[in-house]
Amino acid sequence: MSTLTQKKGFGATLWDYLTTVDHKKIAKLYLIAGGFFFLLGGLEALIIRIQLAVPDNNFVSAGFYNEVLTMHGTTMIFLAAMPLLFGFMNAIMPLQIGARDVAFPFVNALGFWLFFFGGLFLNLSWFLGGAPDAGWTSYASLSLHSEGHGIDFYVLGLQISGIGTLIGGINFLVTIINMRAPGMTYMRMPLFTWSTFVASALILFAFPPLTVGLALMMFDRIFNTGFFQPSMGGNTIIWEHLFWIFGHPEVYILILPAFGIFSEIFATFSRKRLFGYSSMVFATVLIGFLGFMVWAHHMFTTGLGPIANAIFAVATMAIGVPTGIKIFNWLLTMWGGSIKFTTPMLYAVAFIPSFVMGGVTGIMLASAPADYQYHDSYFVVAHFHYVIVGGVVFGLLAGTHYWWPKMFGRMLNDTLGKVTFWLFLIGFHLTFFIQHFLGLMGMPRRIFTFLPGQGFEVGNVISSVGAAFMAVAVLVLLYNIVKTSINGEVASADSWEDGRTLEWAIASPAPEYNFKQLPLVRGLDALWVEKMQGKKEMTPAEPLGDIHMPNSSILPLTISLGLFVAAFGFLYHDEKSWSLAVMLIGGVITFGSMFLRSVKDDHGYHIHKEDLIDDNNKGVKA
Amino acid sequence: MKKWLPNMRLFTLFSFMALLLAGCGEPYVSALQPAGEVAEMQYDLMILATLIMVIVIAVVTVIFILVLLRFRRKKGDENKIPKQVEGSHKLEIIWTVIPILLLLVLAVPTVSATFKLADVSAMDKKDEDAIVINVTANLYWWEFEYPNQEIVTAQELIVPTDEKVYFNLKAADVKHSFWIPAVGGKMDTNTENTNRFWLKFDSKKTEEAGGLFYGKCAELCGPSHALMDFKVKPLPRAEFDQWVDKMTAAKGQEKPETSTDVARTGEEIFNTSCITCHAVNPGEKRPTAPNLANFGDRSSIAGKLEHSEENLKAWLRDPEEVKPGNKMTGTYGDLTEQDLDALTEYLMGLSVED
Amino acid sequence: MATTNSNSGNPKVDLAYRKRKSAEEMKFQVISFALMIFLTVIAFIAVGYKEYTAWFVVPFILLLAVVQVIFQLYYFMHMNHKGHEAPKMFLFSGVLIAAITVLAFMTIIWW
Amino acid sequence: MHVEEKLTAETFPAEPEKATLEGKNKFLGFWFFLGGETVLFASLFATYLALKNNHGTGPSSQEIFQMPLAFAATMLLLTSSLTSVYAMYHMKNFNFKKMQLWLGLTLLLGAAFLGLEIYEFYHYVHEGHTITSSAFGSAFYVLVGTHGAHVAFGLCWILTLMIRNANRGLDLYNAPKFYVASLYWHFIDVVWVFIFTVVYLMGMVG
Ligand code: HEA
Ligand code: HEA
Ligand code: HEC
Ligand code: CUA
Ligand SMILES: [Cu+2]
Repeated sequence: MSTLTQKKGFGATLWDYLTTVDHKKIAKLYLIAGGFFFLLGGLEALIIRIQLAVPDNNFVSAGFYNEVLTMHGTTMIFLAAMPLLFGFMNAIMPLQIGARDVAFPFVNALGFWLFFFGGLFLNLSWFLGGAPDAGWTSYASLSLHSEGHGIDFYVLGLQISGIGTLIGGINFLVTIINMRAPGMTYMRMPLFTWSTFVASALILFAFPPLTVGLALMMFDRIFNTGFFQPSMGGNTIIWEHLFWIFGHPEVYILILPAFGIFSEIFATFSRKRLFGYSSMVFATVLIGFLGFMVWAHHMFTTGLGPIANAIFAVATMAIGVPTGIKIFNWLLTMWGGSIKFTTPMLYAVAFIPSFVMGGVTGIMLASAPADYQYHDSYFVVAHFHYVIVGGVVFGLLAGTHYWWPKMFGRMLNDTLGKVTFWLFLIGFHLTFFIQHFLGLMGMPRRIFTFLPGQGFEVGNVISSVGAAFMAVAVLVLLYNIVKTSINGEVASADSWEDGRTLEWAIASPAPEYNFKQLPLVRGLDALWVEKMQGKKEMTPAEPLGDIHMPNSSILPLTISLGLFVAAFGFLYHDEKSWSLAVMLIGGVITFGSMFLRSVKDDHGYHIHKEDLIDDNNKGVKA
Repeated sequence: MKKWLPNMRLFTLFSFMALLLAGCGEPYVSALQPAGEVAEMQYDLMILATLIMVIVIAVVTVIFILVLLRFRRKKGDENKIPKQVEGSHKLEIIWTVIPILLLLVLAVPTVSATFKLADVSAMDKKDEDAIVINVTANLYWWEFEYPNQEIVTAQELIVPTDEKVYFNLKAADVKHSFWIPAVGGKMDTNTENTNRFWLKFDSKKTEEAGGLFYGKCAELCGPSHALMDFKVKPLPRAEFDQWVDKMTAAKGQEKPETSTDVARTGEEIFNTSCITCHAVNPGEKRPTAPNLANFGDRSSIAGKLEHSEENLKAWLRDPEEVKPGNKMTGTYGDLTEQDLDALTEYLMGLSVED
Repeated sequence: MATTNSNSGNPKVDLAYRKRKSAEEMKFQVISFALMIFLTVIAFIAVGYKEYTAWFVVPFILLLAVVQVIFQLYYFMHMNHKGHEAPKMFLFSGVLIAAITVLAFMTIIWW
Repeated sequence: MHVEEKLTAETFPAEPEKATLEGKNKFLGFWFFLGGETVLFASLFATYLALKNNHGTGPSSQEIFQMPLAFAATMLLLTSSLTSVYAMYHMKNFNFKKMQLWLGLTLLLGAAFLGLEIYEFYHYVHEGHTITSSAFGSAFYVLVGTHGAHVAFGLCWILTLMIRNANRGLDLYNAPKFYVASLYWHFIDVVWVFIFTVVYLMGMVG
């Protein structure tokens, strides 16, 4: 262990995490918070499936169902999937490019706390008069009509966490452009880094429209403006456009990093370099680019007219081509390889048919006239759970098993991992395959119940049984985590023995400065290149020297906390006498913290050469 | 070269898929049992798309299975290092071009159908004969106005079969979406503009479905979104015209005839408690509540319950129980059991049929 | 590292050279400023002088705005200097998406 | 080399904003931020364009916009862009005093612009054109107001920088900060160019 992270008491550890600016610790924070929200979203999914298991059910009331449904979608997308991916990006991407940290460690921490407080705020709605209930899309007419404060929680909570995501994206972009180790050219970057790059670019351009949309909705709800009020000349379709200009890129923000994770896993466990690396990069960029041209495919039935529908239909179909390139490249990566079926590899392998199923139904949806039938039916629900669960969640589970040793220093149990995998896989297909047919048979989505005699009974009960399988799978995973952190196998640097990229060149878990000496990268799959030449570690690109480290700071937390507090003031602004005071207090906390940050110079500190040499004797290689 | 052979195979596969999917669901709600030109066009597109997708999935699956069978790491291979292949331009071109071609096959009929389904030019021609219906979606109930015939009904849409019926779609409060799965895809009812589209109801399929289709609201609109159903009754043109005549005739009457004393009591209660919201004259539009002029002829109550006296009483006793969040709950004071009996008798007698 | 940008070993000579270069550049900045003011005045006149139809004036003033913004970006914000490849790429991507958004809002929300 | 090192005109690098890794990161990150801001303002502009004719019972754009006011505001802001260029010119020449002077001028011009805008809003509200009077009113105030908020934030930012560094002079720690602040200021100007064109001028043309 490094001299700088000796055993500490609980209080000190907690303080350490609250103030950390280390990308590896922030990654763990993302993983914990995102994991918690995933369980919450999953619990909400279970409520949905219980309610819909039989016709005319009374497990939950209609109003409550809408809240659960809205929070399930919102939580899963904004507070579970994206943060979990951010966790892996934080933990792994700097290691993969041979960097000591991200470009803006302080901003990195700020991004996390903004997300966290935004998510917390959103979920407090459960206890403060009811959660948002207009669907995760929160279409304007319904959301302006919605009573209580649910929608206000949605608007303010997503605004806060959205800012966190945006600055996180900028941070990754700059890191990848400016902080690569010597020799790490763009075309030598691992695909996970590439997909982080493209996803971050999508975040940069997709979140501002959401920010604007949320702001307009906030103005309409809180200050009585007329953006979405037809009686004042407003137009609700503007919200739909702004939401989907954000919303469609958002789904690629989710899937591209998952693609990146799979690319790493396929190459590693096939012991083969990624087939068609440059076309993989090209396809990733192209998907990102096309992602901005297709948003109106969510609005085919809005009545935009045949010209718009036709253009967006064809543009949408085009995305199938680069995605197909990726699928075939993965297959050909395995072709001729030496495939080892570890738990992460099982997820990667199962991902291919599952995701292709979801992708091709996406292409079916893109056929506008047919979408008049599919739209807002369970066919769409089936489509997006196939791509999201079969793509993103599989990716997250694969990444969890794959990088767990690198992040926590212990292997997860492979047998338990495989139990989770099979239960989850079976449950997933059981739940969602049948939903295609339910949709085609006329079952609309977002319904809190259905009446008997329409032919929906069998399908729904099968679907609910499937969800139970997934729940058990998740419980087994939790058990696995608890069990192995007590007595799991300790991970070596190259935990899977077939590691190809730089993260496997340093100890598991990585020391806080990552690389004692920056590595010299001599080709794609930098570590593999060295291994093939019979070396065990990277060639350093610089002599051993002092390492500059950023200082910890509590300010990211307090800046975010201030916004969290101020949001309550906004929410109750014309209802409670204390609202103005609360707004001011929040503002003072936030701006005060920002002011402190800007007047107090922060030059970081250095780890001295002597201490690093010391480390060496204790067995840490870099 | 036998050019027809692939066509033949395609055709077989096509009909096989069609067979597989048809028979799914109930004929009165299922989009897989198309009962009109629009639904048929959409169904054909679905089948074509499914076919292409089955091909794609088949190709992927074949490669996938081959890979998994042939290239697993076997005992004794633990130290084998496979050849590190960079890629293959030839293969990459193949799997770029073939998907593009497949997508073109789907794109062309997609575009053509998009324009066909959007063709409502007959509405602008002020064609007297074309049936136009103004649909207004309200929180959990549907109003159907026939502007050319100047009659209004609610909850149960009555249309002629085997001809194009044109719709003007609008929402009164929040956005809803008008969907009759068996007859054609949906169209949103927006709050700020009127959307237009057409549907066609096939007479034979109507019969097979039992004379009645289910319509649904397909846009989340509040607690009772799930229950915002309506029914569609397609009639042959002659019968439809008769119905219109009866409705028109009923408009002339001062008020609907009432036959029994109980019904008359019901009428009185109705006129004190309900008339402020509900119209009973088929010529009158009220934004507040469904027109009840032909309530006795309907096949459902509030779009959801089966049409029976008990159910009507249940609805009047506590609408909230039936449709959470509906706009009638708590607007008309308490009703005694006698009141309910009277109202039921009266309402069931509201009919334009003989 | 401070002197990595120098060409000669003598920082004094270098400084003089750099100052001259900056002054040169400043001259361009002032010229572009004058042009920007000029374009602005033209735009205001085109609108104030009520003879032209909207079909002409709107595209015309939009064009003037675009030209003016290019001056801002390339001269005032130094996008003409090297080392701006990444900023350029991302700014133009942003502009592209911005253009699509505005275009869509002007064409497909017409009611 | 340490960022706090005292430098002289000779040792001061040609591109002080990019001489350190922190500076390079800041420079690039800020440009990306501006890329995002572009899309943000585009969304607001698009909304405005979709709603600008829906003024309902309130006044329309032709009825209320004041050209002389818009012209004066434009001149002020354009000029402030030039003064901030001068400030950066002096920064590169390691002339801290002059840089502060020109930045101060920039602040004055910016404050005058903001004053005009506040006056303008005040005037409109009296004419019955408010943020709640119609969709046009909402879109107008939120678009122009967001720009105004950017100006106000820019003023505070530059002022803080000037005060914080008044006694310290230029070094490689604060040079990138001054540089990105001036980028921000130019960007505000870029947005304004489109506001006066799309909102005011096109609003007069109709
Ligand atoms: C991770 C998330 C994710 C991903 C990756 C995708 C991917 C795609 N999606 Fe999906 N989508 C969602 C998440 C996602 N979607 C969500 C959440 C919604 C609903 C939102 C809501 O309303 O709540 C939605 C809704 C949605 C709709 C709107 C439906 C409606 O509401 O009416 C449409 C319509 O076009 C669509 C299309 C597509 C397409 C064409 C792709 C393509 O990218 C798929 C491309 C992949 C393939 C095609 C498979 C691999 C390719 C090959 C093997 C090559 C050969 C293939 C062919 C020749 C076809 N999606
Ligand atoms: C990342 C995105 C994501 C993910 C992972 C999921 C995962 C799941 N989703 Fe969801 N879903 C959405 C995004 C997602 N969903 C969105 C965007 C919508 C649309 C919302 C809208 O219309 O507005 C939606 C809607 C939606 C519906 C449609 C509801 C309706 O239209 O009325 C259904 C119905 O079956 C459903 C089911 C499920 C199920 C069974 C899972 C399962 O895969 C979940 C598996 C996980 C678990 C089962 C967790 C296990 C939990 C425990 C074991 C409890 C432990 C608890 C604690 C300790 C707190 N989802
Ligand atoms: C606020 C106005 C209001 C009043 C007063 C009112 N209703 Fe209603 N009524 C409604 C609305 C709105 C609906 C549609 C509810 C839905 O389906 O969501 C409705 C639906 C109905 C229906 C079902 C209609 C159908 O076509 O299936 C009946 C029957 C009915 N009301 C009878 C009555 C009677 C009898 C009274 C008086 C005792 C009454 N209503 C008073 C508003 C009102
Ligand atoms: Cu009306 Cu859903
Ligand atoms: Cu999409």
